[in-house]
Amino acid sequence: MNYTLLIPEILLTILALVIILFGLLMSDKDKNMLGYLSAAGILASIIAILGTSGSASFFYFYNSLVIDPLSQVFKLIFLTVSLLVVIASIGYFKNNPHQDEYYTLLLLALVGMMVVSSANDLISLFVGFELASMSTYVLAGFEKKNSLSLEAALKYFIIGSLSSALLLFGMSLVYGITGSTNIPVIIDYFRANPLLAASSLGVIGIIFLVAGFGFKMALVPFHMWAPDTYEGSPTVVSSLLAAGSKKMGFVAAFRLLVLFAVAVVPLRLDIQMAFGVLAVITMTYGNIVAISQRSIKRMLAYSSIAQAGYISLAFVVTTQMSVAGGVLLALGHALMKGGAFIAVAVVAYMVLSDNKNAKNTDDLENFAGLSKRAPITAFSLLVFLLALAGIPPSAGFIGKFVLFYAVIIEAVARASSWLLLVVIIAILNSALSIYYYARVIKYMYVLPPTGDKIKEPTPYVVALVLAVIGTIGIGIYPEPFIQMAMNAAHVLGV
Amino acid sequence: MALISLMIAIPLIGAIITFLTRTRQQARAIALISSGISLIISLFLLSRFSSSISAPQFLESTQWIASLGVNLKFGVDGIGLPLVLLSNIVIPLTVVFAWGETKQANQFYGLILLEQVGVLGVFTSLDFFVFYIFWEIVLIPMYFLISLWGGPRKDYSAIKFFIYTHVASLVMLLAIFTLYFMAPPVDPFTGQRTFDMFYLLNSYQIIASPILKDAIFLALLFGFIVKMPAVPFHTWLPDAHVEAPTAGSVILAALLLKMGGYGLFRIILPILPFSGSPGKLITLMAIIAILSILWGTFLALAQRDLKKMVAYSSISHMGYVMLGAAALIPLSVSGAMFQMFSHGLITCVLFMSCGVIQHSAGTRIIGNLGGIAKHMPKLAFLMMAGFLASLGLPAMSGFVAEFLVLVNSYITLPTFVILALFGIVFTAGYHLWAMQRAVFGTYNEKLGHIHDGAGYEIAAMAILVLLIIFFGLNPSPVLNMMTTNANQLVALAAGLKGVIT
Amino acid sequence: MLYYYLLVSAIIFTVGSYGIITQRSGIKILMCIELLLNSANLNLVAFSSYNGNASGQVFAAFSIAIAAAEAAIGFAILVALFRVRDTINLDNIDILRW
Amino acid sequence: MFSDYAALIVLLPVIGFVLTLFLGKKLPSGGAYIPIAAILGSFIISLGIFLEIYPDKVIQQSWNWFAGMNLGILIDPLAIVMLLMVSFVSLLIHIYAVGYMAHDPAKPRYFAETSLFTAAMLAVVLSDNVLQFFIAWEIVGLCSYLLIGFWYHKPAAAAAAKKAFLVTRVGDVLFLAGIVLLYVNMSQIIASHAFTLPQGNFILQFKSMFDAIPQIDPRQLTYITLLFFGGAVGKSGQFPLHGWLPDAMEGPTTVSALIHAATMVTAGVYLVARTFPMFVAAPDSLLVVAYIGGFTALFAATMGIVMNDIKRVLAYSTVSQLGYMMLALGTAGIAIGAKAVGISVFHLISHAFFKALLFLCAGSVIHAVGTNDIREMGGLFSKMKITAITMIIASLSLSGIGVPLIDLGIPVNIATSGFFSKDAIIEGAFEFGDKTGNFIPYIFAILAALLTSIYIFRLWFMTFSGTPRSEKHAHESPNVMTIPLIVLAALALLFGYSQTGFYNYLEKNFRLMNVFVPVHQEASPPSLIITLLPLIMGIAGLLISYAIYHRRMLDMSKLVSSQNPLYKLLIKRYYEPGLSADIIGVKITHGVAAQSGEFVDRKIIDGLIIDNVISNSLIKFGDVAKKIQTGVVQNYASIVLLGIGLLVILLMLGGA
Repeated sequence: MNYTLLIPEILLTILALVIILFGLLMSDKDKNMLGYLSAAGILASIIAILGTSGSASFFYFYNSLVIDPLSQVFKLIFLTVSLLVVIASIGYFKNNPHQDEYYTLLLLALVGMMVVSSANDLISLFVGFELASMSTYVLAGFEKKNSLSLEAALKYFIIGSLSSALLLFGMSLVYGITGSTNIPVIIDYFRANPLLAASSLGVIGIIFLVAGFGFKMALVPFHMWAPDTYEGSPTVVSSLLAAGSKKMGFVAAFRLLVLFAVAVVPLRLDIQMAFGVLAVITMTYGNIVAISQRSIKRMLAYSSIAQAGYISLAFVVTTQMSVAGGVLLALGHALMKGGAFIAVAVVAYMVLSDNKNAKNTDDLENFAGLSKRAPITAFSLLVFLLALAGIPPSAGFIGKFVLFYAVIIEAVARASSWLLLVVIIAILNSALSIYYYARVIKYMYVLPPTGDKIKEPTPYVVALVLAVIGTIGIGIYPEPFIQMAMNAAHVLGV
Repeated sequence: MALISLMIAIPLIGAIITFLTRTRQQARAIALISSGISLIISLFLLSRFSSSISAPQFLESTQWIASLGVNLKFGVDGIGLPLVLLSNIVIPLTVVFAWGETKQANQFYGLILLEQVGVLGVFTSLDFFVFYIFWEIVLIPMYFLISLWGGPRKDYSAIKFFIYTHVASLVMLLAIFTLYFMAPPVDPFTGQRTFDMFYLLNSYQIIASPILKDAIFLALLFGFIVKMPAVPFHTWLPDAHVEAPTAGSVILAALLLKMGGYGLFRIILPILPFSGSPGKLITLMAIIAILSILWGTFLALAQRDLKKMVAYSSISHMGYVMLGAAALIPLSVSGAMFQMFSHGLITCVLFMSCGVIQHSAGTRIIGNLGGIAKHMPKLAFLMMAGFLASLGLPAMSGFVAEFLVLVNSYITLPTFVILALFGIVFTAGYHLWAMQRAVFGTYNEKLGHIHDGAGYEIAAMAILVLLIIFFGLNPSPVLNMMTTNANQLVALAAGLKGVIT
Repeated sequence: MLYYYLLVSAIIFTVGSYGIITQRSGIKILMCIELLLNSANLNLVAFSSYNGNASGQVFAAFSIAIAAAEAAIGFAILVALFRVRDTINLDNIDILRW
Repeated sequence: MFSDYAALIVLLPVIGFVLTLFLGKKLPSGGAYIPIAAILGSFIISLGIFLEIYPDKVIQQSWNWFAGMNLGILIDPLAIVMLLMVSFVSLLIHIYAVGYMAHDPAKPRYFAETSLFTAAMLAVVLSDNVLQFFIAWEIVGLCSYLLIGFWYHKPAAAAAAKKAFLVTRVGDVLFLAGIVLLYVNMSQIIASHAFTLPQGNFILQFKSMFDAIPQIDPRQLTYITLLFFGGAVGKSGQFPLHGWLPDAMEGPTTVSALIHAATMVTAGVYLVARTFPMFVAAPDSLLVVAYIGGFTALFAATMGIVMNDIKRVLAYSTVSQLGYMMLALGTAGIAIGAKAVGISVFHLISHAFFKALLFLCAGSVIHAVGTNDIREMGGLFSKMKITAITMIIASLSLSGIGVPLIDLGIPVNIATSGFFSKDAIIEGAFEFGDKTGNFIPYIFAILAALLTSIYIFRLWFMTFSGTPRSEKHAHESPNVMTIPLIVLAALALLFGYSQTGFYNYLEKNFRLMNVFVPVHQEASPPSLIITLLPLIMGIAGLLISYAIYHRRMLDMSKLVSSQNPLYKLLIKRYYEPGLSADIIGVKITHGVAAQSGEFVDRKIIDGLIIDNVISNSLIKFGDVAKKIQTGVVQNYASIVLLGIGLLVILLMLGGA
């Protein structure tokens, strides 16, 4: 067997272990280099993955892992987000004595996500899921003296565990019906026995899977943890959660639910309809509640929920186009949202450097006159927010463009008025979201600054600039990314 | 030679450099130079343009997003070139007018240049995807111009402008999607589709379902009439204008509104004859047009803020564009196109006048002004010229346009033309009322000592007034460009005779 | 036979769910989550036996290990929280809301 | 050779306008000599052309303009007499203005604007197509607006300027509608090949219009002509759009003389005369013209009797005389055909001379005493002899007084030009009555003649006779002002003798363009009493005024009081200003229409729908919806489980 395709995972796992070992030996000050080490490892993995692009699928470990375009795209998303987060963390956790643990956990979470994106078996899926979840539980509560961070971690943990249990329960039912944990086998079985899939046991199994993935995706009503956790966690971790681990839910759902919807004809419409309802509620709820937020992190959390609603449109029509759109928007969202949280981290840094004991560092007021105080951050955040609102040319626009297109052509092709309704609601939502993004922009650019200009720390600037380049770059030259997303969607046979 | 992309790229580069400059002297110089180069290029295009060809000229096409069939395709024809010219005239003059801007000057001029990029892109792109992108890009600099340099209610107005027009563009996007999907693939073997504008517009005819056709039509129309804006989707405009800085208002009224009108000719009219129920749709357009004309007029009468009055007059004037388009007579269509060009010039003068008055007297409320001609004779003279042009005085460009629209639209839409004529008296009414109250009469001593507009302001306005008179006396150069395309649009609708009631 | 296993599993699941909704103590809620996980494990094992292959049991073994790790993390978070807030009554841990 | 330079007739004053506007400040007398020279040039060219084309040539020049429209020059007998009159009167008034405006600091603006006005008026006259006619017509209106509001710092002047523009605008819109209707009809008959436009001809040329008359539906023709007449009503201050003209007296007196007496206001009459073949083909319209004209003649004269402002009296007189010209076109057009144009235009020109003279005299008086109110004048005869004498000549001319020696068998009358021109009109009206049995227009005309004589001599006596009623030290005006007075007085006396030649020349007008306008045989000459009645009326008026205002034989104080409802009605000008400005302008348009629109926009579209229903409700909904997020983690779990329950219901029910 040729394991070269697994080099990124192996490399990162070893790196994680090496870092924790180094941490035992190093002085607190030397630990600052661990961030660079992690970044180097992630960069190497990105290069390794880019080097292996192709449309073939490779199976490993008794078909429990698969390397295919879908997995590679999502791995790229995870790696990119992690890279941004790690670079920002170099600044965020500078001189923190527990950096070794932080980077280890981060890398392990990354490996977990990558495993999920490659999972071809319920067991590997679950294990990857849990690896990522548990690492992030700890990361969310990483500031162990900070009660908000801990509260965030606790809520994340409880709802996360509940969802894991639901997921496991759902998996057990699926296994019970099909007698296998291997995803292709399961799908084939359902295709052959659609009535079994449509039995109440099968449906309940699916619903539990939806709930389990929905938790990660932060779909309403499984989203409840997300605002609290994003708000309370260390900002770089929020960035990882919102931009990275959320996509884990999507890749798993793509692998399992999209295939399921495609395979099981009698249930297809119901699943699509159910996701239609979820998507509409999610985006509307996310956008409307985001309007009344004063905390930017919380606002970004709700915006993240709304974006999840858009991405879920991929499940509403389950065509190649829609999945590709979902993948593209997931990619775009990773950059935009990751970047946005990092920008918030810069603001927190700025506020804390004004006043050590400042609370609510992400309050809207702190963004007043940001364009004067931290121009690069302000401009980056401007780009991210506009991209999130779907203004071209940006990754957010391309993703939404393909997604909305996928839905509208299905609506036209099927002459389906409810699909049309879904897409119109999505569009109105998209316009509505401008309202709260623009408010932040107003604070940054229109209102007078409340302090002096600061020197923006280099790691943050590097991370922000990378994210901006990515966000606009995808908007200006989307062709390879669309190809990638189309290939990824093609894997699902849609 | 990719002249058109060069024409769009130069202001973009200029904008980036402008953003990076440190002093306002550098910023405005670069802004003027780069917008001026763009103007020179468009004049060169004009000199090489053949007005007897209806197809786009100076075509250039570069593949952009192969998988979606998106090409960076640019070209100008008789619909686009006059507006390109207008944009390139208005933007440098706006820079000149705003020569004295001191507040964050580099950003100010940079945003103006970005507007130029956006509108030029809209008027030249022949690919729906690219068109849409430019269409959206225009919003952002305008949002900033309003919210950074705007008046007291700038937040409300800026966001209202942004969301309102964004919703409209998204609805338009839906229709573009549908067209894209319903058009047969350009390459039947690979299933490759294309966003090519003409290809998609031609494919509109082969859509089978009349309901779907009408739905596409209405969605596109909605996108454009919000931008124009037409009643009842117009309320964002007065708010935006009242709060926007003068340069913003000028660009908004002179160029952004024209995007909606441009859409009517570029997109709506070519598909109108093939829609499901063209007769009803034409009636609908005519009703919207006449509503806008009269509504704009009467609301302008009710305004006490000079700038708001001018904003409503824009609504009224853009109604003529719609009316001429809906009438589908060759000269009514060219008249409507000419109305866009002419209104672009006239409205600049009006908003610049408001700006100078606001700047000098500190208020734009008509009742608080009075007799300012005494201290601002140059402004009063140019403002008078602008107002007279706006109320349709012959020998000014507005008259030519409105005359062509009214005379020719009567052939197919007599009732609507009679109603429009009815509005003309009131149009004169509010213009003269405002002049009498604000500019003439006894000087209101409460205003204290006011001074005339600065030299650069007066110069910008004077150039515009000269252009207005020039095109009023000699409309042929611009009109001839439009005629070929107008004839072609009407020829498409030849089958509609008798459908129109 | 499978029916009874599933019934028991369903009961355990219901009890766990009910507990999560109603309990206030963090510890109890952790226990309820364990109940949920174990109801799923029971399912897996029962189905494994019913289907006549071992993957369900393997899965259950994995999940038991994971549950243990999860519990450890959960308790760790609760302990840390208790140090800062002096309570693990979840009703009082609601600073982050709205 | 002069005809090659026909375009210069218009262009010279335009150049004068530009030069004066920009250079006037630096030149002596505000640059007045530039327009004077320019207009002199126009006059000389016009004269040259007249000599060139008399008696039976027509000049036509035409250039393509845009969209099938053209710019062009048409100089036929009708146009050339107007050109001569306009350029000559304008020239005289410009010369007069050098003295009259000598102390005004804004002289350059004044001379620039009057120069532009002259250019536009000349352009109206020599237009060969109706579009150019309309454009020039509108610019004439613009200049009128600018010049009425010349002293813009006076609120009354600014308001009067606005009113003038708006009221004439109503007429202009009707005119424009007429053009629209005409254009549509023309293009339809061209499209249906019922009419072919010859090569080199354009759709809106007068020639094309006249040629197409037989093909146009008569009913449409009636509409078109009525709409054209609507334009004429506005411009010439005919009832019901007459209200602006008296108000327009807020402008400098020279402006009133030039624009609101001699030239611009006659443009309406000229329009009807210019398109006379169309009116003849639509006799219903001609009837309307006759009635409106006749009624206006009388109606305006009634107000003329009571006004105390010297210029207002003259303004109402102008309205009334314009009514006569319209009456002539209407009645004589029906009764005797093509000659009507001659009759009307002859009066137009003689009126131009004597009315300009009246205004200039009034200006001279105002210049001397510094007030407009005739109640504060009196006894000026001895101090201002030239003015007084020229004015009495003009008054005699206006009231049509002369010695009708022809009726006594002597070959030459000794009479003022007004005698000739007005007599012809009243005779035409009688002819009309004789032929149709409808004597109403005639009665209007004859009564108006009486009133005309009363008010003009009242004016003269109040001003020049008796004793001074104010302390003002008056003196005769300088030569630059009195010489134009003398020239005009000479014309007012002598122009009438050209009557026969004039009629013959103008009768050919349309024939020269190959347009047929029927010429009806005149009925047998009316009885002597009818012929002399206008003169009798004029003399009667003179005597009445002499009795009342010179000899003071009657005490007018009872009549002239606000207790007298008739007097009140007249002095309030039939309540027209209140009606047009307050009720139509302020109350209905601004108060009801505009405010209700504003209400809908602000309160309903914006306030109710956008702000409340959409914006506020979303924000409120967001505030409520976020409360779900209680912060208590058990609630979160409950909602997760609830969500699962909902999904089960959704899928199970849907799946079943």
